[in-house]
Amino acid sequence: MTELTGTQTAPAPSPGMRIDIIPVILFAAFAAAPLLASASGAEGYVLSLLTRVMIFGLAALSLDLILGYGALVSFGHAAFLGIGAYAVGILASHGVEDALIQIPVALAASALFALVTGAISLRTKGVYFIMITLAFAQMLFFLATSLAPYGGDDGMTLPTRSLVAGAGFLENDYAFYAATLLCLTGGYLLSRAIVTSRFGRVLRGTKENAVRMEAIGFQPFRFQLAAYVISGMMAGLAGCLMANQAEFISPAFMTWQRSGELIFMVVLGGLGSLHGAIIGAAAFLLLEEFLPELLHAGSFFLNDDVRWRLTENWQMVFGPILILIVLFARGGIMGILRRGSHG
Amino acid sequence: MAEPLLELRNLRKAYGALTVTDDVSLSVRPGELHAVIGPNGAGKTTLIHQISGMLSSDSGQILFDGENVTHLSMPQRVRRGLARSFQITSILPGFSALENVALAVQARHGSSFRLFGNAAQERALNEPAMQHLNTVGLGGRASIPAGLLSHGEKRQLELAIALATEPKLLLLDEPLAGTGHDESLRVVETLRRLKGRITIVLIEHDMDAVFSLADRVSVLVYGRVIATDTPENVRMNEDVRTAYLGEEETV
Amino acid sequence: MKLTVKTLGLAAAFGIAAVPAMAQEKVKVGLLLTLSGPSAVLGQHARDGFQLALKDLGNKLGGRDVEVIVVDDELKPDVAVQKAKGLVERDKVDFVVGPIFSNVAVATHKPITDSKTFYISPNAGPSNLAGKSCDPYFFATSYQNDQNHEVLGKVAENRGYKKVYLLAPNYQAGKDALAGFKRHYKGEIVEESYVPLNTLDFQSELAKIASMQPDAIFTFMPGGMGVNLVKQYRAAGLADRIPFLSAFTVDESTLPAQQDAALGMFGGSNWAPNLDTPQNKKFVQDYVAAYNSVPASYAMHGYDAALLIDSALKATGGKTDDKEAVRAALKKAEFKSLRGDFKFGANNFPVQDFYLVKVGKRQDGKFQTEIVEKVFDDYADAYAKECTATN
Amino acid sequence: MTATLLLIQTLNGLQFGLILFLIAAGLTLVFGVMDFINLAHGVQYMIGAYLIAAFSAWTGGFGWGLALALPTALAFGLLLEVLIFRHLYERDHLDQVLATFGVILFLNQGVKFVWGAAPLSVPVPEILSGSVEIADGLLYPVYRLAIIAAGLLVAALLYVLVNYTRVGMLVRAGATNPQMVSALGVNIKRLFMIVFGFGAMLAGFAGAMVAPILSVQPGMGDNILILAFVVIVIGGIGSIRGAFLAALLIGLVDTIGRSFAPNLLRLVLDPSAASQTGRAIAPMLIYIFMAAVLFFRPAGLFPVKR
Repeated sequence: MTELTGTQTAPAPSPGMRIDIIPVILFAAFAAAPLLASASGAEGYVLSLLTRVMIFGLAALSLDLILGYGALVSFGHAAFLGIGAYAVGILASHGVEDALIQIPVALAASALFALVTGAISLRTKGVYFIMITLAFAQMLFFLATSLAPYGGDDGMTLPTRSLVAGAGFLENDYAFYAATLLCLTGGYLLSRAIVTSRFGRVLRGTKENAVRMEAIGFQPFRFQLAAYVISGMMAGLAGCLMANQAEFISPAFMTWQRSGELIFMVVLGGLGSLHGAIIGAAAFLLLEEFLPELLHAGSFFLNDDVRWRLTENWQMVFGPILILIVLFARGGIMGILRRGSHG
Repeated sequence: MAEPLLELRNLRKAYGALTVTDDVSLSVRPGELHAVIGPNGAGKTTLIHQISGMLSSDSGQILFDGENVTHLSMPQRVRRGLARSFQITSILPGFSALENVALAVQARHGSSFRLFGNAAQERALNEPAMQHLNTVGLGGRASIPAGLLSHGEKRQLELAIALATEPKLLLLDEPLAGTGHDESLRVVETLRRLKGRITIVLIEHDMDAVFSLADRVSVLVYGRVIATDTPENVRMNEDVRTAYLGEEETV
Repeated sequence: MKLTVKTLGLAAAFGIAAVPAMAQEKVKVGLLLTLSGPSAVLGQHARDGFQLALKDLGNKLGGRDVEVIVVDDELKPDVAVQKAKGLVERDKVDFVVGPIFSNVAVATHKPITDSKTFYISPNAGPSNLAGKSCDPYFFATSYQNDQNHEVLGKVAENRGYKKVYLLAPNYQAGKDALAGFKRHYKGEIVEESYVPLNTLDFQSELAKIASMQPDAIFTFMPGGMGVNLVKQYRAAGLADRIPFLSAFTVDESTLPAQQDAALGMFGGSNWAPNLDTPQNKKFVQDYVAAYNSVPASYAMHGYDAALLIDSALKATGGKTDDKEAVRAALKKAEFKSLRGDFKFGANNFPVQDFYLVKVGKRQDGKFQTEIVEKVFDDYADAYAKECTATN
Repeated sequence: MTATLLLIQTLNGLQFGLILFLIAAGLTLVFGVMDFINLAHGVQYMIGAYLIAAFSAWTGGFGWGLALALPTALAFGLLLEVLIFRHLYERDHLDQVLATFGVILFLNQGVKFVWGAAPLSVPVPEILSGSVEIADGLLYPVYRLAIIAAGLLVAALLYVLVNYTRVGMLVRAGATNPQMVSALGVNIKRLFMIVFGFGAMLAGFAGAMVAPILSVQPGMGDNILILAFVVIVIGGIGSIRGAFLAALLIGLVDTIGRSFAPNLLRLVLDPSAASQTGRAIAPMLIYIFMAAVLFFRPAGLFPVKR
């Protein structure tokens, strides 16, 4: 992990930042995808799949900000998805359907939750931090399941997508795609700015050696808490988008399994590179979506019954893929890409 | 005589029945290089931890620059001008040498909640940092990741980081430990240059270095200060000879 | 047959134009079911029932070849929404059969029916889809969720039980269940007890029941919870003393695990494997032969869903382009259901008979539910009158 | 009434806590000694339940089934250790989490592949199938008392093993200071295998014990895994004593809190509000409890490492 940080912190005296080609390709691909979508004949599906990828990318990105740069393993990050989604859903069910109100409320709620739980959680370290963040997320999950007026356990369908200043253009899948891409790009640029800023440098320093940071006069707690709040707000925004994408809210958005998946996305993509998290989210969701079919297509030589069972039990293949990635591809997908580019 | 910059009054730290520092009183004058020596297990590192705030003291007082800092945290003491280095090298291995120092400059200048602007490009941080690197003789290695520096260079870097916090007082915990002959000469040279500009408390095993650098020497044995005097007088002191120097044939 | 390759869809997703010529010749049906996780068995019953019907129909629906695409909703509503969109927009299915769970139904009905694809539920029948949010494109071959509970409430009332103890998991469906029971039961409810979802241990509840000595208990405890409750109820010696009325707690999906412990316990249903019609006998026999387990009602609903689609396509001459015609034909429900009498109410939910059923042992050593008595005749659900949108 | 109910709830809490302890003991040792986060530990519990189901059906008796299931669970644990886990000890925690999650996915689906998705059943062994009357008209199943007895027995056995044997000494030393143990010239690899295999077998034993009263189904280990993590974190990682105490506390807090929370709330709220709030709070109780413990003791009740 130290080598990773080493390669991506460009030495200061060299003028100008080395521009990484991967995020440029990534965002260009997201920008170009709608064109392909309209050619595919299943544009709604392709758009919605990619929108989902971007939403999870934003959530994973927010987690990478504290996980990859601050070594804070939050095992409760799905709670923020839930807060964002429920802010949209609850406001909508009371007739407040404008994103210009919903999103600030969602961000404020996420920030407040992050501030309170973060202040308590950051007293602990390591796996204790992992578990206490889980505990808070679980409390929120059970709270949501008991909210009978908002669907309780079953969740609740949203009547429409959010309006923007009274206009309903997000109903259009292309417009919603563009809005999501805008949020993701904004989140990425913000995160990128943060990690190279003075603040980010303190955060990264704290990750490497907290005692040293105290010895030169920093109080890690304040920086970690601020980063946790920023990260939580970004995930809350992803939650707003998720509610709009599915046009549905549910406690299932914030199960501990979902928090786990977010961590896997970040690790899968490669810690501490920001765009790695987005790539990890994409890889995870696309595998979930297409692995069953790939298995089916790839096993054409077997008889129907075996193929069927293989397809249905795709997780039996997905599991070993995760294991192999950990064992043989250190640093996740970004690790592979980096090694590739170094020959 | 000027007011002491650092004054320890009856400082004590015990782990259960084991008393590590016991009734330590010491005063460090502004501008002097004050060495603390003592055999292994005398409690030197614990004392540094207590002064820097990494460990709390069971009883006693620490006065720094006229202020009682006994109950302040480490970062708070650092901001008042009390910097330290570590016996076991403690740097940020993934950061370049320059960044290590720049971070300390940044700590001094506050405003670390700035979320925008590329910190690596800030001249206000990099220039002072580069100066400190030059002071310790690491100017040519500024862009090397700190983890890749040699052991001696890491010790020099430690020094540069400590300097960058613009301390009034520098606590150095065995800056020569584990360095080779040439490297150790370089560190000694650096310390000689700093001497007079900045008040230094030096803990060191290398007696040649101590006696050539120090203005005054305190001897710590079993957690107690048994003597504080000029190097010459300490060398002559009977108690010190029997309790400490007698064991080590180096002097 | 069975699962046809979807690489066409895959290609489409990556922007390569698919060849549509072949696809139009086949009727496409997507099965959106829970096929992984602890509840996978319910989805399997529904899928197997549907497949069995296809086999009986010669792999044709309304005379046309069939392509079936099976997808797993993982019991995650947002995943289900994505998969539903995939079925509708990418695979361009004509019908979606699913889902098992109400929360998935609530999440997915909009993307499916908005695209004017017919959505036929082999189990889930949430109250809002039967009532206020009913939808011309949403049909259920099953029931409205409350109805099975109502059966037991009616039975408790008819038998003159004075004191009943109610037990359900602490979530929406649990609350609905108890509300459903109380619709027809007017006696005293000694305790309305909610346990956390996924409770595995009912010892404390059993202690309370034993001390309160009610005339009967009513419970809704689906899946693994039901298995545990039944075994523990038997072990605590209550099974022979206090009648055990239940819904979705003892059925053919859980009986393989409950076995003897469930013997004599009651459930409510619109059907049972021993229902005495020639068609049903053959179905149960074939199902046991093919899958080595007794079909549960989910399998029957899956089977009926295939018959329903078949009947509609026969009426339209195999055409699916005229959605209105297909819809009208579906609504007529001109097929012979395994359960006998069947017709749709105004809300596209069945109007059908309901029975009290009881667990018994078959001659082959397997367990099944068996009909005790008919409780409701041509019974429509309580929400139908709130529905205005289906005609 | 309330007193007997409390008695029964205490017994239930005890039984639940002891099952949790059996799982948490292995988890805390593997974590403490090897610094290895093993999410797949819950799967070992599931495997134990499936093995007893298969073997007791095959041999026709629970005792014989258990005699076969335990060594098989042990062998299976060791197989996983050799094939996968051993290559992860040197990795950071996140890699371990990712890889062991892969194992969960594989095995959850794997048992479905082998045994089908429907829950399986294990009959309660004949001699333990009755109930005893512990108060007027209140029956308590003998089998549950047997679980409590077995749990206490294993706890006592563990206490002796950890405190009075050479391996136990090494394990304790390893939990406090792993470097020291390797410096002593101990065959670390073998120590790890022993600890891991033993932990896997304990989890398998827990799974086998609950199989007759719970349903045996895919994924049954997932939720209990989270609870086991709650237990070891409250107890202090690496501490058997902490795990024991925390497991019992969690067992009691969960069981008793669940049935008495509404009653207690009735003291401050009106009945319907109390029952509604009680229902909402009950499932959160253990998490509130954990957050509270960690708030006051950030490294658990019995921190092992300095």
